[in-house]
Amino acid sequence: MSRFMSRFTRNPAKTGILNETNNNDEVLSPGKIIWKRFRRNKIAMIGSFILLILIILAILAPVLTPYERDAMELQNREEPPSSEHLLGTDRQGRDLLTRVLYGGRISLSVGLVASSLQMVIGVILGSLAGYYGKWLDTLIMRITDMVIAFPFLALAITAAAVLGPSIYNTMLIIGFLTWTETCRLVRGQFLSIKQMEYIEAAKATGANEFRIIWHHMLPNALAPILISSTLIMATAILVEAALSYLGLGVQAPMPSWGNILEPARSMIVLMNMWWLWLPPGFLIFISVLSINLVGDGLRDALDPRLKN
Amino acid sequence: MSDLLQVKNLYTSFNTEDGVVPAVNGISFNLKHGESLGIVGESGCGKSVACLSIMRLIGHPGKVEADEIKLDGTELQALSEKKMRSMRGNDMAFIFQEPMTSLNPVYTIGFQLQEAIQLHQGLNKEQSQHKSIEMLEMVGIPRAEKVFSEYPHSLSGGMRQRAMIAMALSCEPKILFADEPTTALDVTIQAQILELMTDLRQRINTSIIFISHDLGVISEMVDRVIVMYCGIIIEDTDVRTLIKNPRHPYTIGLINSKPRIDVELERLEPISGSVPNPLNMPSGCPYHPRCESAMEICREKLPENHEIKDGHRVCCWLFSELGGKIKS
Amino acid sequence: MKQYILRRLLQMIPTLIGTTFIVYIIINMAPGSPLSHMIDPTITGEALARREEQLGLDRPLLQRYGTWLTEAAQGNLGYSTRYRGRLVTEIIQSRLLATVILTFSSIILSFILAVPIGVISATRQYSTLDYSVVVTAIAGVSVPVFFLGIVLIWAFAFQMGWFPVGGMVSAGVRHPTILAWAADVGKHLVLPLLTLTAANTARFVRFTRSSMLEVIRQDYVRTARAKGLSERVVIYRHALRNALLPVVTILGLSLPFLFSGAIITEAVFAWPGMGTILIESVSQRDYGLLMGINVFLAVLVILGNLLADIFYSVVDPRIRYD
Amino acid sequence: MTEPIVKLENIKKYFPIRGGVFSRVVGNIKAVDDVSFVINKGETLGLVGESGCGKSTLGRTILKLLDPTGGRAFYKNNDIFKTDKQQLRHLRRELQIIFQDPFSSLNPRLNVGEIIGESLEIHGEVSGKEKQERVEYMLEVCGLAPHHHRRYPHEFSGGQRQRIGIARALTLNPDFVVADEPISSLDVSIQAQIVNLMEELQDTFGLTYLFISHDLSMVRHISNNVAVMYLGKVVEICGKNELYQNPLHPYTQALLSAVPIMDPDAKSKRIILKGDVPSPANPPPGCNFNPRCRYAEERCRQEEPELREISPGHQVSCHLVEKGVGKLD
Repeated sequence: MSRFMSRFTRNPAKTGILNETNNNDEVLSPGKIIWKRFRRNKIAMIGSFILLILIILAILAPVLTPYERDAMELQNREEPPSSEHLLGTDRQGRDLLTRVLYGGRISLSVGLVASSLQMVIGVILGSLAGYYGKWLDTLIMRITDMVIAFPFLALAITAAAVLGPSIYNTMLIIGFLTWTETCRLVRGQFLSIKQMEYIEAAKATGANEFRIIWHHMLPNALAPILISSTLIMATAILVEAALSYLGLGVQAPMPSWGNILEPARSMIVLMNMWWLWLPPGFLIFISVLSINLVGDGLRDALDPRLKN
Repeated sequence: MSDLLQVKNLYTSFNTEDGVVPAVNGISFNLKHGESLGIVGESGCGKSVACLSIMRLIGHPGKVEADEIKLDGTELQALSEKKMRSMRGNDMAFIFQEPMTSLNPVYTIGFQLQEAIQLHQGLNKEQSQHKSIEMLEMVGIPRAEKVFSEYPHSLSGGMRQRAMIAMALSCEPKILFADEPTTALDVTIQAQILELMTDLRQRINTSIIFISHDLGVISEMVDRVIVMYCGIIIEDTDVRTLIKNPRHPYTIGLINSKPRIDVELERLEPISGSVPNPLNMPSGCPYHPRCESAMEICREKLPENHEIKDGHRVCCWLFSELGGKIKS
Repeated sequence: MKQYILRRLLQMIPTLIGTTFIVYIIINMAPGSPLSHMIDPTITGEALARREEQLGLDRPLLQRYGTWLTEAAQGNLGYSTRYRGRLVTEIIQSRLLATVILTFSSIILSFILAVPIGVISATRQYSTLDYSVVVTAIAGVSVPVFFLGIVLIWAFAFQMGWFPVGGMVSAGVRHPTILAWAADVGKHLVLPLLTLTAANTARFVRFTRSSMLEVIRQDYVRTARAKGLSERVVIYRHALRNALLPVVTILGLSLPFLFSGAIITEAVFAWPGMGTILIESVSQRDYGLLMGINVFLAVLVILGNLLADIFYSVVDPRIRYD
Repeated sequence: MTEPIVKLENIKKYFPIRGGVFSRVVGNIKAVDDVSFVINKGETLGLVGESGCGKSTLGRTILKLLDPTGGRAFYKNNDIFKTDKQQLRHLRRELQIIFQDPFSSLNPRLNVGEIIGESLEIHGEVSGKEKQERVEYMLEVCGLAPHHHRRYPHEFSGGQRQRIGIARALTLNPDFVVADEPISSLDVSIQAQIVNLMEELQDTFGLTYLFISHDLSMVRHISNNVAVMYLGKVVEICGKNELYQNPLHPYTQALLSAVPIMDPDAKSKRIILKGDVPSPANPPPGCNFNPRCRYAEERCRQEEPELREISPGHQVSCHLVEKGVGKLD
């Protein structure tokens, strides 16, 4: 014990406290509370469950499918579903179930990579703008305004056409077009967290900027960033599907849910071969829906204002 | 004087995700014609909720139950929603704590005043405008005619609270609930509003229920006081007795923990501990964990009301024969 | 107020320049010369270079952008390479009406549908009705627009035969009167409108509902109830007006999404609007037209945001910009 | 035995107002305008005033949590405003602050141990087990259970959170603490607990407080000297008994008379001030208080009064003090 400590002699009990509200020793960290609230949300739990299944199916695609991804059986083209090909075959005689499962890998990873990319850009720019303010803020916000003004899909289509359609370009295009929301969000979070007294307290104890940003501001802004990135991931999957459907996204033979659907642009396929477009379309819908449900559930779990 | 308002065994609870929160736990009181009654207590003691329950302004997920809520002999609980609406703002009016957020930002002061006047008094546009401006003048708003067509954001907090008072009094209610009307205001503005309210009280015949956590404000504004703690009334008496001769340990603690501007105190005597979590109420008397005179029975049973003197009720085992017996 | 509008207009200029510049760079990243798709492939290298010089294509990018910008400021968005040098503005103009019909009718229809649904859902939070609205709305924003489109075509054009498969008017039919023309367009409009409106309505319902939830917790709503106003007046007069203010802003901000939906819908239904020419010009490598369409849409987005802001400042008395 | 520890000379803090088409600076909000006073070692200076008078801004400015616009602030012999980053970091051990809002003043993502121990980590004082001991000791000193260091802020009540905030401020054993409205968001019965705790800690650790509050009764209880602020300026400063028994500035008089007294028999002679506090962006010419002052003369509307010593240790900024304003009635 230092000398400093021994100076305190009086018993503080007189001041009185310690009638505890939570007597068990369980420590309720903020993360635990969010999880507890999230778990109560049935719809969000169903969403997480479906999402989990889709992810497992995508991961296990090589194990689950008896066919090679790109193997063509030219004698078995455009076959309707049968016991051999549960979802039939496409115009090149490839097994559709196989392609749909592999397509899930591609579509989900495009969503994940693109939304991670936008998150990195958005968080860096947003925190710089929010923390330092002044001219840097003005500059970043002007850039954000410009990107927000992009006619989103038109530019994505144009860029894909110009840069050449491929899975990587699709990820890059979506990532570079969607970071503005995260940037604004992080900036707003930083601006409001900056007003919190605990930031002043950290300054008053002599914490440097790095410590304030990393230790105090980012962890408090993290939850909303994650929510918005989840929701942006859903958007990214939709955009990938749309680009690929138009032939401007992921390129065959690599399958993605969007490009499996591409043949449905032909009226003959649309009219006569439902197995070519219905399953991948449905899977896009289900996966985006489940991600959105999870994101929505997270938002409710994090915003106690909306619950009473 | 006869009773204007009779409340018997009022219970209000809120169903939350974490469990049922009992906000008001069986309170009974009366208000006489022309009387002003103060309700004192710390935040969360249920004083506002009690008044909102009487006005039937508790929304989802709240639940109100009572044996009796009578205004001028009418059982309010038996009234249809439509009938109740016709009494709200007309027979019963409410002034809220936050003048900055209690007025609708997108409508003018005049519009919001006229609304109630037209609804309840059947006046036409011109008459109600005339009446509104009259009301604004009455509450001491300068340039009332100009303020009439202004939006709330252009007024200061004090002025907005005056406008709220004008709105509440515009239909000459029988009873006025003032829920901490000066808490959000600075002390010099609070003085203005309190003076205005005292002045108005002498001019119009309205009974007032004045909610506050500040015993200083209460002792200036009311005749009789109810002290609430954790949703129950623990003491009920006239203001003079309450301050000069409080009996419940909580009331005594409350008075002793407040420094005074007119007297120098060597040391403050705070109440130890803090208000219990409403989801995890202690058994027996809710005050017993903080009470220095707590006895065995206080842990077990909620005390009954004891009228220790004419019109002085205390809810504490210290004043009951049963409690006394066990103590000895 | 005037000052505010002036400031916003001035702020718009750098945004416009920046946006168009980035679009310009992207389009100029295209491999090969823009001329190579336009001109006879047998042309000699020398002749091509001369032609490029004529058009100023040998100058540095920034300079060319400068020239483009000067032209654009005067209302000339360049020339289409595919349509034998027709003005881009002319082509856009010829397709604008179709897009406007589709987009605006969808915005208006979805707004009319979404506001009451959002309000009712918010006022009955936690009811079964509210839950179904929430889940349906999330489902609505989760359906890929093109997939919904093809499902509708399959069901109502092929299976039922109720509506035409695509286009805006029946091919080869001459309409004797405007009314007949409108009726024909209307029949073609149903499916694309339904497709686009489903997505838009779902978005608007979510905005309205969350905005409404925020507002009905405000103190002034309680004040309105304490005055004895009926629930209808409380909700529709006192709450809704406040709740719609942020919705308008979000509406301005979500213009890019609205256009995106329209582009896809047009592509699916072969609706002869700007989305269709956009996709055509991609496959034709008509960079002049692509540039023009992108810039045109960007200007619309920026103007939309500006209008939303100005509208907000007019409607919300709290905002005084001077 | 009155040794000055903090000395303020002409402190100014202006916030620019931007406007016009190009967002130019078109004016200043003079939140703190030319404030000077001295705080003695081991004493408490109460700083009172209504919201917007600049008292919190002053508290933050002298700790250099806000960039000062002008003036000098000395801690012992160090000019706080002139320190570089390194020196300032060193000074931060001696100068601390307790905040108003027990909710926003604690980082919700950190547990109590991390909150209280952070300063030890930053200054590299102690670590590991020793740090842990120090944290537990501080918790105990502030009336909390030592094993609470693993819990998160949301598990505590307002009063308990305020104790955590106090523990954090005192971990480095500072000399001077700015207490910025430390009790105003607490319930009455808890306010007294916190004030008692602060008094005990002052005795134990020899602390000097700048106690900022709008609660005039509590300031009377805890302070040795009291300064009254109005629109960015100190209008009166003196020993507490002198101030409460013999207020000389018309504003102080009105302020004191406005406080409701908990005594149904006391018929207060209340001075009701006219109107609202003017905007600090556009203060009236002459004496700031003149539009609301019932004694205001021509001179008050033109000439700004200086803070003058009227009697030993009693400074007032009013042209009319000698006329004995306020004692007329």
